[in-house]
Amino acid sequence: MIHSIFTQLLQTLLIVGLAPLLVGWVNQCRAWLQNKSGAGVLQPYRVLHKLFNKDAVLADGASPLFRLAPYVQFGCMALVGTIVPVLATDLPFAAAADVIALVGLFALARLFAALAAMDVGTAFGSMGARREMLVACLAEPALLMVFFTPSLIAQSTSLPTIVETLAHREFVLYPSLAFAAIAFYMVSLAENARIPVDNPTTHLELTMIHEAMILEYSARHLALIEWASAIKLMNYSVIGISLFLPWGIVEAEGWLLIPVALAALFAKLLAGGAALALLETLSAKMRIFRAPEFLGTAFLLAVLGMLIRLALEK
Amino acid sequence: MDSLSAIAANVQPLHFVLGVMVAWLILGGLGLVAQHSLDFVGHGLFPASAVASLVLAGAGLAALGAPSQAMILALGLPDLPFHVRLDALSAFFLVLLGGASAGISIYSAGYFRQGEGTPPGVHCVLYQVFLAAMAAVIIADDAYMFMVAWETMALSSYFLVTSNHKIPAIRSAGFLYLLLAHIGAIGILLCFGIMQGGHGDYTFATMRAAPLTEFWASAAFLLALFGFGAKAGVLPMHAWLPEAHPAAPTPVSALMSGVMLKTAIYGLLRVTFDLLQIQLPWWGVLALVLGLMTALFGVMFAAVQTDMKRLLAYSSIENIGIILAGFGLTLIFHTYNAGPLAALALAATLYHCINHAFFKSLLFLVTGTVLHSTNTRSLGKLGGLIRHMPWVAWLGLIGTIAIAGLPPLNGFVSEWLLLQAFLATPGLPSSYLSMLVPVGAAAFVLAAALAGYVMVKFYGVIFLGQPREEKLARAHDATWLERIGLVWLAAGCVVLGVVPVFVLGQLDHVNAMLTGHLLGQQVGGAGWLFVSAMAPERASYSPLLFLLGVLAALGATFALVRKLYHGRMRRGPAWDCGFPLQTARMQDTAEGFGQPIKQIFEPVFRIDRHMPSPFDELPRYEGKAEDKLWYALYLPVARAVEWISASISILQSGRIHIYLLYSFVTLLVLLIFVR
Amino acid sequence: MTPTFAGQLINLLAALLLLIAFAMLSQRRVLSLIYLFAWQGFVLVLSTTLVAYSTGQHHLYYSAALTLILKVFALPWILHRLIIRLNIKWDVETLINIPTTMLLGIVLVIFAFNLALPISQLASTVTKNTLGIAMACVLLAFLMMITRRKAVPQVIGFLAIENGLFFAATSATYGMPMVVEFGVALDVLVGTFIFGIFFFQIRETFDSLDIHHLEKLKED
Amino acid sequence: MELIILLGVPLAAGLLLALYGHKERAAELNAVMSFLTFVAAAFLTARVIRDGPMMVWEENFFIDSFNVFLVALTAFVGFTTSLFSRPYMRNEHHAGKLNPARLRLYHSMFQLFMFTMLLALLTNNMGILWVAMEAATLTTVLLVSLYRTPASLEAAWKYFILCGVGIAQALFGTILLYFAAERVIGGGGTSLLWTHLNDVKGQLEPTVLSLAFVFLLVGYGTKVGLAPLHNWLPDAHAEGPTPVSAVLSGLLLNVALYAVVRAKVLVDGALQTHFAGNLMMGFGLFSVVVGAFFLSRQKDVKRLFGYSSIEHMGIVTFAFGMGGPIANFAALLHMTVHSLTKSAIFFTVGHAAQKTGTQLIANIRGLADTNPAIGWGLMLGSLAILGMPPFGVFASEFLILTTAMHEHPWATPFLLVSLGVAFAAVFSRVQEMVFGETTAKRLPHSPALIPVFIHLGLVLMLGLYIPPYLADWYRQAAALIG
Repeated sequence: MIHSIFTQLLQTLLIVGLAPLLVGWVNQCRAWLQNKSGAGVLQPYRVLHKLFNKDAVLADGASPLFRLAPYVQFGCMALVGTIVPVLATDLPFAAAADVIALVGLFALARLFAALAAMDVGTAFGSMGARREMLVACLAEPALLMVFFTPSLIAQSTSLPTIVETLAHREFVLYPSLAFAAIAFYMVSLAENARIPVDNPTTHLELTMIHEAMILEYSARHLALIEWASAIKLMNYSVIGISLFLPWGIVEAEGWLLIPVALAALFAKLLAGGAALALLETLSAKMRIFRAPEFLGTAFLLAVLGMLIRLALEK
Repeated sequence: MDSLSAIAANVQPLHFVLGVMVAWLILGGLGLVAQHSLDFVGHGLFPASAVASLVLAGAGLAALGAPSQAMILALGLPDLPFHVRLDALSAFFLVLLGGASAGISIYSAGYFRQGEGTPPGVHCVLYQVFLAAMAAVIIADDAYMFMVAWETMALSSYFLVTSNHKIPAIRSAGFLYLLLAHIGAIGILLCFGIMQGGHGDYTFATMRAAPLTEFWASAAFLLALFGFGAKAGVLPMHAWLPEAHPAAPTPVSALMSGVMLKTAIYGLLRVTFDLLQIQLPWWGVLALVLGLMTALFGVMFAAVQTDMKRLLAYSSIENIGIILAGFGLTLIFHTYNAGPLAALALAATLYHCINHAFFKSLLFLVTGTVLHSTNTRSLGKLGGLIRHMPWVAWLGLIGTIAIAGLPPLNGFVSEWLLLQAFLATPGLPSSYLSMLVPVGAAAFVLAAALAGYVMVKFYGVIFLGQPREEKLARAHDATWLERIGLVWLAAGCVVLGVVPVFVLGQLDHVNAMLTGHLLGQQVGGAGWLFVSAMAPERASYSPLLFLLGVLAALGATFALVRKLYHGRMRRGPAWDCGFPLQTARMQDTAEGFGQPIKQIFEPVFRIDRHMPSPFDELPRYEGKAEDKLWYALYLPVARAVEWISASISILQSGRIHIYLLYSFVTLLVLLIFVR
Repeated sequence: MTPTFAGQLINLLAALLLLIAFAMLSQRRVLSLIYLFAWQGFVLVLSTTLVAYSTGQHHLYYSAALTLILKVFALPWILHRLIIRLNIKWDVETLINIPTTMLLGIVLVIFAFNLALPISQLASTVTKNTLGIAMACVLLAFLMMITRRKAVPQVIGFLAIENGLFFAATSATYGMPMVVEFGVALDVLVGTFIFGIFFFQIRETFDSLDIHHLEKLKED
Repeated sequence: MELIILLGVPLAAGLLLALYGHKERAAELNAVMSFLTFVAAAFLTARVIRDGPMMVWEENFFIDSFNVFLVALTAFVGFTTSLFSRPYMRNEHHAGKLNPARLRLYHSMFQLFMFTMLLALLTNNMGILWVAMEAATLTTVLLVSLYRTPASLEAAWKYFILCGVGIAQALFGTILLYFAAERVIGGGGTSLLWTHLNDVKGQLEPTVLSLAFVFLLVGYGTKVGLAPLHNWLPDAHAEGPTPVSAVLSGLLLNVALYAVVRAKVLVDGALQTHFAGNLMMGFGLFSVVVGAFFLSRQKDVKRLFGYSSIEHMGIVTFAFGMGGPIANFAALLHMTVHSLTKSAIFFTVGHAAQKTGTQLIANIRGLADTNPAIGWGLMLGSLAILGMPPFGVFASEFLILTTAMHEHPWATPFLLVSLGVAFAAVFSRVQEMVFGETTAKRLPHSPALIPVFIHLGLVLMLGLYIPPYLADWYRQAAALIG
């Protein structure tokens, strides 16, 4: 019991706390790959600190919803962080939501983001909101289909069970999971506003998706949003890890194994971040109306994975 | 409500139900007496009717657990008096009716204004008859009473829809509505004709007993699907729905969309699971496919609408599609003897019924208030209302989150359960189904995700941003009676969303009755806090914890930010990347929101574009998305009828010799026939 | 068994009746049409009295008398007066040319005979074979109504049908009950009067008795 | 006793009004006489309910549960129609469409028509039945041509010729019937009495009877308005005065069908097959389809409802054709509610036409605004006739459709399509006439709409509750028809 509560707290803090670090690491890697020196892995923390200290400037028309939204986003992302098994699978809070609920949680955060973006009533804000929702409503089905494949394997949609099945039953190779993994990778690129769907570092409003939504935000609100998106990236990474390379996650009472799990986690995150940076360096952002095709492909792959699961791995 | 149910438990709930129906009719009569006194009708009759609705809901709750009760009324055909029966299924739908109509009635108390179409008293009588007729449909226990109640329901709602009959568009909408309703009713009638014993006994009891061959059972099912589908707005009998809902006064649209559509689902369940002795798998597949198609169709068209009530109407089509899909899934599981799964799917279906009743009514009423304070239904003329009508806006937000199927509100629970049911299909013996149904799940998820898109458009364009017209600044908030109604429905959304285990516990009575299986431990296994599908370790979800978690995280963040840093804040003009002159017209419009959907799902629509030429004085682009089915199905049928009647009119050529010739030839033919 | 002499006579008259029916079908002039109609009535009277005499059905004498008054004198006289009053000079125009009409008529006769055959086997009366002829007369008159374009010939056709029916009644069944006979006679009489009224009205409204004026009411 | 009044009053009234029909109070006299007739009919009905079928005047008149309810119905509708026609005809007179002579003709012919109807219903003699039907034709021909407009003349002429010829065929059928009967019963007056025929129907010669039935069906069927013998019906309904259209639809068609059914009983008894039934089902179904599709082309409101009568007579004939207790019950019920509803509709339509000065649907608009009574009467009546509950028409159509679905499923697609088409056709027009902006004007004599709402009230009652004695009555009749 204590163990589970401890792990719960530990991993929550870990995810919330280390999220900016992951972003920093990715940016740093990208800088290196582009032969730049880079601002260092801690840069995101500095940015957040600076933003928190600033005075908030609110657009005249902004309604309370506008101020509420950042907290909701942050809260949702933090909540996700408490559900995904990162170090150990016996999380007391994990029972509160399964993968479907996770998707719902992401959607909730997104809904508030989009509404807030429309709240001030600027051209770019509403445009960004629309694009975000468009991408999302195509990514969401793909994401759920991705989740279905392991769920079918584990006969369950709750992450701990899935992890236990994949990591601690006898080892089996699941070709279906390969499809699911690729699809998941594409979806998470789209969901986290990364290249090739969106460019987090762009300054051209007309090409923005996520950035366009938060143009009106400043100071602590902006900080919360940035942090929330960082946690989102973190969350997606750990979800991917727990679904597709769950080895190292502790099953039950095992104080000693926690450090091992930690080490494994760090290793995986470093690798994943580097891979992400590499991909972002190699590929270019695509036009907005190519995004549906991109996500359609992801959807197709996910469904294929599921069918393979149903047809071959009976 | 509990105290009410406690009282109702002592006496027979059925008596309460009949009493409520009578009360409604009396209230209607009073309305007819004092036709034009808005005050009496508004502040006297409608609240009373709302109270009656509460009593009805209480009686329904009480009857859910109780054994079924039957009565025979002194009305009807000589050999066929009206039979009424109150079992778990009817009780559930009575709760739905009572719960939703309570909010709508109290809202209507503040809604109806002088000088809008027919006088308030007439509104009142039609409204109350409409309510009573729906209740009668639900408790009817013989085909005759069912049909009478069914058509009375259609008729009263038709008159409500056309209450502002000076406008031709409204007249044609009402006509289309009543026509499809009537044709559907004939289909239902024929379905009963198949199931009746053949010796003038139309009670449901004998129909349950009557054994049918597979062929006739299928015929009956198809007729029922056709008839009830026409009422529910299932493809391709949906055409009336997006016309009639916007035409009607808002509380009526809410009642029609929230409750009346469900009576069709009730009928479908009643006929398929209760009256028919055998069910076949392919029925389920048919219903599933139809449902998913309807859902996708509805949501895609909702995405391209620019009239807020039309948008909601199409979204109703989508939700009906989801419900129908759940029904089909239930049927599939049931026919493959996967009892528990059938129970799960059925619970999801019913759950979505009641959820839709609440959030769709809520949203329709919200549009009603907006309509009253702005006099426009077009999304292109709204915006920024959250500042002038905060009550409506914030309550509307609840409805938006609920209908978008997001946790922790009620929309998510039913969709979650349905997805769980979808995930269980690989267990089916038929390999085809076990592979195809999960793909159906994909379609379902796509529909749900698009619903989120639609609702962001709906809420954002109406309530957020800058007002697109000057007059919007004068928009006033809901009156206190309207607020009560809105709050009631919103509260319903929250409660249904947060304590699913209790709701499912109640639904179990219906499961037991229709599928013969209880969910019981499957959903309640992990304690009252967690709802779980099949087994806790399989999947579990706790909306309450969820809600608390979000709130806690939210509160903690807020507190921490305030504690560690500061709360300083000042206002300034919107930045918008320093873009100098920005007007409200630069915001994204409803059309703008529809455009990408049009582009991605082009084949679904029939789009006629009007492109500006380079030499236009006032260049304007216009792209109207229309219903392909209207052109592919309805117009051809109309033309066919036209053609036949044109060609048949040769019979009446006006020449007496020809007439005599008919008579002569008829005679000769018959004489030959006799030989 | 061979029919009695009276029976043979009646059969002869029946044949005569059929002949007159054909004559009417082929007749072009309206006046002679009326005369033919009167003759038909007269033959009817003869046959009726014959039947009455040979079978001793006394009430048939009444109906014979009735027929004599009504169909031999009254109706032709009325029609004749009408023709004079409306000074109709024209000949009868037919829709189908006469020979074709005759051919159709012959086909009808054959059909009627075949139809009546099984029935006349059952008949116990001396005049059993006449039923077919009666039916033939009815059908021929019907055909005449269809093929004639003017109002008056149509009415005459109508009355000829009545004659055929009457013949059927007397010959095949020795006459209907008296009360019915009277009723029928009354109706025919009134009917003819009304026809007369109509002729005048149609005449004064369309100043012609051509029926193609009466083809306005139709579905278009 | 009642019988004497029942038949005597209309006859006397007919003769009386032939002399004084143009006087100021003639309309009232007309109404009073009709009322007396109705009272007599009511007493007769009560008596028959009390002590069963009865024979009067050496069996020349026979009243059983089948015809007595039609007698009551006829007398009742006749009475209400006379009430309606009082202001209606005054308005016509006021509008200069009628001179006193015509008014006289109208009143006397109306009463004589009632007389012939009642005679046809009450008589036990198939021959007298024929005579009465023919007489009914003659009287109504004069009524239809009352306005002496070219159109009304044409309508009356067609009506006269077609029904005359049809009726003649019915006479041939009657002769054949007699021919068959006298071989069993022997000649003389009694062998055309329906009761006697009914007693010996088992022994009647099948071939002759089947021939006879063909002639009777074609003959009386012409007056019922069965397609393709229906052509006179829409013209006569459209061109005659509205009260006449009301009684034509409400009464004449019923009585003609009554004759057919009487004949069917005998034929069924003789043939022991479903021959007659099949014929009637065929004609009925064809009439339903034809009527329904004609409906969707109408521009004239009275024509419209004329065709609707064809459709409904088709339904009733179909039901009688199916036979069996339920179908017959439903058919009788449908006869009742149809004549009540249709006459009510014609009342409203008549006043609407007077108010707007036209029968063209396109020019009648917004009745609900200026005259709510007329507008809503028309709306409710049309909904009732279209088979919308809780009106009685729905009750009968419910029974007919379900029975058809159970016994002759092949017929139901036609019924489904026809009812749908009919609904679309009629309701789209009625809606436009009742709703929308108005075109009506004031009238010198205020319309009498009590009859409308009495009728609709009765129809509504029959939809929700059929009094037990009425039900027994229908049941006996249904059993009698077999």
